[in-house]
Amino acid sequence: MMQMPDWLRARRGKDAEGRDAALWTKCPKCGEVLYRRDLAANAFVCPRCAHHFRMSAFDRISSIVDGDFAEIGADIAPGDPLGWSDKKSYPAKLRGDREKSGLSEAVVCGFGQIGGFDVALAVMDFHFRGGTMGTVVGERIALLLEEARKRKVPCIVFTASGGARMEEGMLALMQMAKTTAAVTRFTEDGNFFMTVLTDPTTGGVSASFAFQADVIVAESRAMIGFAGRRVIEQTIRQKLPDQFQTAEFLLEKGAIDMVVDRHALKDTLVRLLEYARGGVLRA
Amino acid sequence: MMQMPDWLRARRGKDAEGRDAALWTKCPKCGEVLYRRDLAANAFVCPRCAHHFRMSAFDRISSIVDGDFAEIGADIAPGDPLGWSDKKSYPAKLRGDREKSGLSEAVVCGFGQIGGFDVALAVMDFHFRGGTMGTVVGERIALLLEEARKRKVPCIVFTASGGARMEEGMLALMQMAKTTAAVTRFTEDGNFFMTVLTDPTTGGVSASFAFQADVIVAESRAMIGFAGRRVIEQTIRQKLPDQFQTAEFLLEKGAIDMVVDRHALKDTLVRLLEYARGGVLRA
Amino acid sequence: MSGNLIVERERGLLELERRISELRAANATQPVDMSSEIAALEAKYQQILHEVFGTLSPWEKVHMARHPGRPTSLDYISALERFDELHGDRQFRDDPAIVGGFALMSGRAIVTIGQQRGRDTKENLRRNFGMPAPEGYRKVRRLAHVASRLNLPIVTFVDTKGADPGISSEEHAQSEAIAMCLHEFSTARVPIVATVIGEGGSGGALALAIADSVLMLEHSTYSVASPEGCAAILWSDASKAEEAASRLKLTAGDLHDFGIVDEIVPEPLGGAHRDVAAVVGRTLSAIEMSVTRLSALSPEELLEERYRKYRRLGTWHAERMEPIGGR
Amino acid sequence: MSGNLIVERERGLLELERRISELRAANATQPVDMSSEIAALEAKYQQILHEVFGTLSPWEKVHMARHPGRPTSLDYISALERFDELHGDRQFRDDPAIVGGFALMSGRAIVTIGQQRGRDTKENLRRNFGMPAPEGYRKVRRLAHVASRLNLPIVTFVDTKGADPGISSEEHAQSEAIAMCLHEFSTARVPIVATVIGEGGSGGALALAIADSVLMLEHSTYSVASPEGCAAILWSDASKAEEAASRLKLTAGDLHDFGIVDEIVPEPLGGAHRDVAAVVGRTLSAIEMSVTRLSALSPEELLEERYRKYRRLGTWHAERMEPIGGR
Ligand SMILES: [Zn+2]
Ligand SMILES: [Zn+2]
Repeated sequence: MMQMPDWLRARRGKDAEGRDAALWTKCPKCGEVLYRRDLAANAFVCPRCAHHFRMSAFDRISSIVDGDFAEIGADIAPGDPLGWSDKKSYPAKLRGDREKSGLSEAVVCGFGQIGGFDVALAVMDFHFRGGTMGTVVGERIALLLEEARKRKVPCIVFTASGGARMEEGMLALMQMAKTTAAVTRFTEDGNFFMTVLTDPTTGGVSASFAFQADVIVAESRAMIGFAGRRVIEQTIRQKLPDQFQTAEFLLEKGAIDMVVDRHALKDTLVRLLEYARGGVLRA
Repeated sequence: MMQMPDWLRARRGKDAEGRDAALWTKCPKCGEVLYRRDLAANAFVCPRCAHHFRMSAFDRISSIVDGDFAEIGADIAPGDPLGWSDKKSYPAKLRGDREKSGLSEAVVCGFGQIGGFDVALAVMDFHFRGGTMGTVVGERIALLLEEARKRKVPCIVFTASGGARMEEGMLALMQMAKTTAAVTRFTEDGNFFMTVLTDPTTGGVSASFAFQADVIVAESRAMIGFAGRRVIEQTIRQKLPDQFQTAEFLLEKGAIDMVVDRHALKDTLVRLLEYARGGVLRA
Repeated sequence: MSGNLIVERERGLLELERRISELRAANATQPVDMSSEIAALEAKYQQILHEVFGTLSPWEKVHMARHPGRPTSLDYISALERFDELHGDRQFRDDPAIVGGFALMSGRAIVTIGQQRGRDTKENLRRNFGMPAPEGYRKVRRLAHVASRLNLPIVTFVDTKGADPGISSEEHAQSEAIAMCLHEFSTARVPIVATVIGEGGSGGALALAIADSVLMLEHSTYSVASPEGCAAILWSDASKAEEAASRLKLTAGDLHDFGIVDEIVPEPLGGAHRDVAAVVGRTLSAIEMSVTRLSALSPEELLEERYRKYRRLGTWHAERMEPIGGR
Repeated sequence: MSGNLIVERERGLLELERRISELRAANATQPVDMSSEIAALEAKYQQILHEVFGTLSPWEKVHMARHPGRPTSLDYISALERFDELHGDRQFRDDPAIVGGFALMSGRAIVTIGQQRGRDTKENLRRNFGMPAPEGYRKVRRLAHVASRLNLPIVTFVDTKGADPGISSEEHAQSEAIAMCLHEFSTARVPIVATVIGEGGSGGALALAIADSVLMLEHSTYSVASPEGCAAILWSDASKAEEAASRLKLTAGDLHDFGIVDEIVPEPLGGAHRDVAAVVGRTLSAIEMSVTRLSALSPEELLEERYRKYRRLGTWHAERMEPIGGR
């Protein structure tokens, strides 16, 4: 187990510097130009319009986990089962994303504490191949659930995904089966499973573990759905309303338990973990 | 166990003669005047428009059961917990219905064979207090399910009910809880539970055991719903379409497994029992 | 809500209340001492209160149970130590006529679920007057299932005229939705405490009330059908609702006698809305005692006792069937 | 369905077929013997058939899998010894894009479920081109659950472009519906045999295909996304579908190599629709052999093997992460 700052420094490597170079960011929703350090200090929420920027797995983990974080599955690295190549080869794409994001794959898994509760945590990151699920994502999440099952600790998965990863073909689709089976074993033993759906959560990830949780939390304004917006618009040949597939829309449609503003997220998770434990243990 | 003809003669008593006195019946749907014996020979289905007349429990049992039928719970007789009286006292109403229908209560329960399969069978009869569920209906059905659970035989319930019986107040409503609990124990042991919804099935019966079955069959054109047609029309202040709450409507709405014409009913039940047993046992 | 008997009677008392408080205000600023007049008026007020509310007929209780100011599920739930609402049936819609979620009760985690009517017209429209649709009952079932999975007690609040009787509710299989609630509560391996806080109408109320311990507020009602519905069904005349109310045995006392209700929570003279905080506190204490007692039982004991309790309910006698003896 | 490559190629052959049968008819009634001409034409026909259909590219297989005459789920199901259809999700709607129910297979009771596309335009509209809505997947889950309860093997037929991507499907939680199918098939304590008979598209296909034994017809396809969808996602250009098809490894042979498909059912030259009875018979025999073999296993063995099978799938390697060594 490493201390969070060490762990972060170690895993991010040179990327952290690279990204900090971009000092200013424009809010895609309200257009406000934001100083990146201010944005980070505000949990990547636009101070003007409350737009929730997509967070990196590292930022997410350090914003949620109390202190230490013990990563598992970091050594599971992607293969190239289809020998895929289009403009670039699949391995080249992976290398590129790795350099850009500082991530080894689209999910970071491990154990830590949240508000004093031991948890198994998986955090997907949209900055790596659009958070798509290939073998490594499935493998790491299955491994995490198996280990959490042994340790009998609750598991929380933060989703952010464009769906299954095309470049791994059917082996990517099979990760839906793999993760589902692992969730099933985990929950059938009486363990608590929670997902936090962040922007965006679609396709193979939404149609597997994302919607199998005891409690499904979504971040404000996150886009969540099975089919992508473009696909639906092409099918029905008309524009969809803005709020379609937002977290708030899904709440009204009964698909999720709650929509939470990012600033309130950690407290909410702690309360939910407290309930799942049976309440507040008092002296 | 009595032979069916003996059993029928014994239980129907003098009523059978009384009812046979009405030689002619007019079809409420197409207006055709039908000779009662012809109607009975056609399973109480109008030969002209296929309207399914409501069947008595006796006629139903003799049309479905192979030969013998061993009634249980016949000695469970209604009390008058509320000391109810309006135009007539509740006991007087019960006596009246008993004489008119030849039934001791709104359900007949027992064991017999259908196509060679041992089954527990409950048949509700709309001619006794509109098939309403009071203590005796709940008690007999619970008893049947408990006994079927011991014997590990499938159970089929034919429903026909206007709902809970007002004259027994909350004790009638509690029969929903009683029958539900009995169904639950029966099915959790891995036994097969099937309901046949006949005209009409509403209220407390539809909202308890009727919709808890592994397979739900409905007779053609039977009216099935939670709220009565009149209540809904008063609520929405407009007339409902004719097909609303029919078996066919429910099939389209996904609420039931199949709609069966009465002539095909016994064969269908035998096939379903065969599946539940695991198939056709061959030499 | 006009036409509520209790609200109408309260109008007379309101006039008296107004006069008393005017006198009090005057007494505080004016030199003339009117204490004795005030005391006399207060005595009169109490006398009238007793006359008007001392004994309530079943029909009066029906109106009391429907009083617009009567505390609703959320009044109880928001008085808990903490509440986090969970939404939706995961399939179709979040039904605002049902509220539910995790809560803490003196440090103990529970799952609480209630029917929620509106506290004004706008909210009533949004919450469909507390009449749940199938989606609402499917939310109930889901939350009860979560409670079962996490081994948390279930605390329900019953307050509904009945399940929604509309077209889309029939189209979405209201019967199935309620039946599956009954199924879930019959099989939940955790303590269940249900409290009838207002009107408990028919199967739509029972869907939240199969419980190890059933509490009922003194002036609440719980009946097989609404008095209006009963009168319409039996006599095709909804105006005979008062007669139906008196016949149906729908008061807490009646239901306690039948063994359907385990405990009656007393209300202040004039009804729960006259001292919401006290009633809510008393009710939550009674619920907590039940939860604590039931939590000592194993899941097997809970299920067995729950089964026996409902198995027993009803009145019948053994009778030899005459015709069958003929053989 | 115009624009189907296979249908277009068959046009040329149809002309030849017509000429052969005309000659045959003439030969039967006329004194001149044309047997040798007929034989020559038939040889030519076979030769063209081999040239045209002898080896199919992935893209050609995509079109073969979508051939309007290709046998659908109901062609297989209705060839079973007996079938009784069960309907509905018990909640909202009976989705015609899913057919399912009890059936007998050589005397053994099974539950069979399949995606059903239409065999003509009218039926296609009714069945939404075989793209199930959430209600359809909820029917699947319900039927799988019934099979589990009654200890009956589950036999599925996969034939869908994918789950319906419409507005109401999103509103009714398509994701949840599919996820719960995956859950049900992961936990079903009975043998499951899935057969990809046409197009197996994405999660909407997988929802019926978590199985102990996965069969696939020789010219069927099964892919993470439709080639058009994949091209649109990766290159924003659906016209590159052919390229996507060749990259995606969506043929039965590819998937057998990956360990995703256990058995390939051969098709006649030119595709399954050229001899439906033979293909259906062969497929059902293969399914039955799988069911028989799996029925010898205990539920625990089935679940364990099923878990391991999916747990294994994928390609990865162990790699020391560089930065983490820095400490
Ligand atoms: Zn902004
Ligand atoms: Zn007729």
